[in-house]
Amino acid sequence: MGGCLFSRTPLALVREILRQRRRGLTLARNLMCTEGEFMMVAGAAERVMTSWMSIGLPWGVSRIMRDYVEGGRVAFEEWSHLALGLRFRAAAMGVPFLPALTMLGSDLAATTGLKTVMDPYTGATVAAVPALFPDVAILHVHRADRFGNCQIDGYPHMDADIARAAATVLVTTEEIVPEEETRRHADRTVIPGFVVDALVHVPFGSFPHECYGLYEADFAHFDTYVTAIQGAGARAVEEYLDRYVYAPPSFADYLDLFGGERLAQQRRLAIELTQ
Amino acid sequence: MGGCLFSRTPLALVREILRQRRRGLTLARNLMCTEGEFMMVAGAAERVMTSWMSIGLPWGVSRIMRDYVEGGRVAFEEWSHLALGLRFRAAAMGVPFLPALTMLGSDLAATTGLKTVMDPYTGATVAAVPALFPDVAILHVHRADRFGNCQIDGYPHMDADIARAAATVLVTTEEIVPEEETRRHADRTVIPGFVVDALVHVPFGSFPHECYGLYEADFAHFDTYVTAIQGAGARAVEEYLDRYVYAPPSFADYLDLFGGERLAQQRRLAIELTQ
Amino acid sequence: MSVTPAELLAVIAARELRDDSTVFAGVGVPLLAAALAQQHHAPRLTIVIEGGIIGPRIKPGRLPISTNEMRAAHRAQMLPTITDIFLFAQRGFLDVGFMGGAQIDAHGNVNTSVLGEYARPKVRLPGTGGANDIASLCREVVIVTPHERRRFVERVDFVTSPGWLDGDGSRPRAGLLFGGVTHVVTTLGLFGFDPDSRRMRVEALHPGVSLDQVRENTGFELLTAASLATTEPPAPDELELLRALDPERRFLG
Amino acid sequence: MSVTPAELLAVIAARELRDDSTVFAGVGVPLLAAALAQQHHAPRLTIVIEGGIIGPRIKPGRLPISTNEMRAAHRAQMLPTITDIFLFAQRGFLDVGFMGGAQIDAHGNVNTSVLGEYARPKVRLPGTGGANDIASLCREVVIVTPHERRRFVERVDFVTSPGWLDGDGSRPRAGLLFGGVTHVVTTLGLFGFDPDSRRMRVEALHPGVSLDQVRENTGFELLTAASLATTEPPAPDELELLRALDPERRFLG
Repeated sequence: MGGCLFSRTPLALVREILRQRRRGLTLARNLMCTEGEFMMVAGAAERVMTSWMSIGLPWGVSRIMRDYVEGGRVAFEEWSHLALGLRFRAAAMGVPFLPALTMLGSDLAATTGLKTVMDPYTGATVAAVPALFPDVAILHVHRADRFGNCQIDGYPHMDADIARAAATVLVTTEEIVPEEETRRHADRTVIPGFVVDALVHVPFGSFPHECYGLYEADFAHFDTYVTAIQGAGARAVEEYLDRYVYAPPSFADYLDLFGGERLAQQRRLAIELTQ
Repeated sequence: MGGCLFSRTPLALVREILRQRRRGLTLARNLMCTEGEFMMVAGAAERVMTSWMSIGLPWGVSRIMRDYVEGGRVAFEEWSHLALGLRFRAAAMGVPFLPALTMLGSDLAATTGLKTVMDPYTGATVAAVPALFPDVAILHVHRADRFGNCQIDGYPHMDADIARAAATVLVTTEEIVPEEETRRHADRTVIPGFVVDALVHVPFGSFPHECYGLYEADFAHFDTYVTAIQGAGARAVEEYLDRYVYAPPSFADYLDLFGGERLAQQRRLAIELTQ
Repeated sequence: MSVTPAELLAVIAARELRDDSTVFAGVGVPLLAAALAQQHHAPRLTIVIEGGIIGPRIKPGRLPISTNEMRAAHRAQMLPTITDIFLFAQRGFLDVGFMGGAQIDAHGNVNTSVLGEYARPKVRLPGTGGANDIASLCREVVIVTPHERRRFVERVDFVTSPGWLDGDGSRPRAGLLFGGVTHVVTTLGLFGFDPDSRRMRVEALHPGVSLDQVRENTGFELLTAASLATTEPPAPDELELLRALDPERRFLG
Repeated sequence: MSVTPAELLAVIAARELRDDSTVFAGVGVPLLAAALAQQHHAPRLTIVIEGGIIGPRIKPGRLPISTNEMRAAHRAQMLPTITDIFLFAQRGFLDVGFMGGAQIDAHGNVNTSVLGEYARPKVRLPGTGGANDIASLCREVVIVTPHERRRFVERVDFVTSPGWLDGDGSRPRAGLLFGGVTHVVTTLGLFGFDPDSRRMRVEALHPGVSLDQVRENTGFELLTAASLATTEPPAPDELELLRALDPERRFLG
């Protein structure tokens, strides 16, 4: 899954995965938050592969994550942030592993079954981070053309590596631009069309998470969400899913629950911070 | 050395290296052309590490390269284009080698002493491309700020990896921009200031080679240069160096030898091709 | 207004940073410390943030709550991929890394993964994020944390981020060729590590703090430096600059 | 106007390319062949060029003479680093790779490095460039070359780019998990390789070319396909489109 934490999370695609009542998925994402909680409570995810999961400093440790992992209902496979990034990059490069100097000596090396390899030139021992080839990648980008050439503004996170690593690549985009637009700024393209399997035009496709330069994350929405969980735990998430995922027939209906006023405000905040 | 063939070659820096009469250098560049011939004839380079050297299709095989390599005066260490790129990337990543599936089975594997390594997870054998940490990197970029943050337009070649790989990094730039300009387009920065040791403002710093979007390579100049070599061999290059490298006291004087008319024309051609 | 614990941590941590250097800083007090150092004595300090952000200028009153959001990237100089951010550290470009942690032990190892058994944890914590990488790859690591007995344990339940491991050269032996924890900045004082045993030792106490007080709040045997110093209290200009960064006092308490 | 050897090579090579596929093409005849295929029967063919160029639209009359210049990048869709261009191939995204070569042998190995000994070469050639990588990493390689006896040798002096190596599974045994040379397009005909021995065999002759003529111009024992076909001569529309790409006839002769 592309993006990072509550930045450029492909929430429109997550919503559809939940609506299709998928089961038994392994979720690989470098930093996880609400989308991971949705997947856990909906029973879609049986395993998460990540370096960190909660929402953010102000909201403390995720109670949902704790309940499901401590209760043994979801497996939590922890890799260091770089190691997970290198797992995607190794796959993106088409090699079975990448050498690294991280995770050595820590208990994470044991729990992940990390192996080492000897540099055949110097004899030095380095970590060998195994490639991760996801079955499906879901990504949200700023703009793409009809050939699937994708461009991202601001921090690129790990999306380009994830797209190359995965067998099937599904992308939602804030904007579909004419082919000529891509060609005018070819040095802004980070994912080539021949890597992409499906492309859908979904403005605000990661809301209430953020999209660099276009809308800031809706922190007030997170407050309400977390407060409800502090009261009712997983029940609160189930109610949230009923309201935001299962009830609205279309993504437009989903956005209506936030209201145009809120969307416009988050856009103003993003412009303020990036211009 | 940054750039590729006759694109973004740091010729102002090459010129200065020659003027300082440096000796015994090993030149590592993915594709080499006139700058390599200069270094050979001037006696600056005793070894080239590259995947290809000549000038281009219309000018055939480099007679200078043939004379110096066949005569045993310069060693030609040949790596595949990807392998040389991975040598820089391994160093840029801070690892002693990178696994790859290239160069296997070819005679290049033997002549470079390429070793293989076993993937500790699958047992598969892959090539282990050794990291290359240059003592000095010389690069030419489109724009940089006073902190050394560099931005490149068009094809980035291998410059970003070379900058991270080298111990000392020298950069010339077409334009020095205010810090605010970098910050306004931070997602265009490819080399961070903390990697750069020295920065010099040199417009047309890779002329008569090209700089994407700013000026096309001066092919007519190459014609004259190669024709002279077909007649007089290395002597022709010595005369060229006297005229273009040793005689002009400043780089401005060097550019005057081409004339403002020619520079303006090459700029028009570049704009035609990129806008 | 009296100095809050968070303010004390931020000011003392900021003093660890030199000009013309790079610091890997997480959000909250570490980022405030880095931003303070930039404004106070290190104008050319480059702040690097995990989310893929190099050289941002934090907007006062718009402090980020995560390492990958527009507030963290405000006026940044470069925005590489997250993987590349850590590779800059692996290549040796990151001078100092700031870290916190739920548990810290006598050898500076940090736990942010689990309390109890990893397989069936009593408490599943959020996880390493980039902490393991920062601890493994920065040239120097400084831990910044409140000083509480439950936090300072003889041995962490789980080594998420390697400090000196078991001391006595076990860190380099594990393949970690450089780096290590140099200082621990707490609400009670400044701590370092014995060069041989690599066990934590008291190097300086904050004004008004006693050695006994520190021992009472530490769950393991602390060594003491030959000469025990007292830290300079936060100066008015340091506090003024710091408080201007967080007027809403979201992190300064 | 009669068909030149270069035009024949470009047209026959273009027919090797399917729509909705990707081709790794060097400058000169290979790039002309790819551009022709795009305009003739493969509008969604993505051309990939070594210099870090994906999906360019070559400007007629402004043909590039190198793989890394603005003429090659004209109206490209993406401009990644050169290393990443080859990594797309290593990941399996490149369907066809076009190649030439100074020497080609019975197993489709190509030499562009040296004639004579590598250490003290009789002739030092420019080198592999990306040829070794294309031959190692593309899903399928097509060699496009004039047919001359001095070029077609039993064994190349130096294996710059691996074809089938020594045949009989020696390519996969060397660690090259996929790919290999499928066709050799020459000025005399179309050649393939025996599925077992992986030795070159004649599969089709150009109109008016005899098998003896091919044998005279080949320095090794050629196998012959069960049914020997004759290639379709370049059609008027193919020639028209091709000639429009190189009005100055810099590469079409």
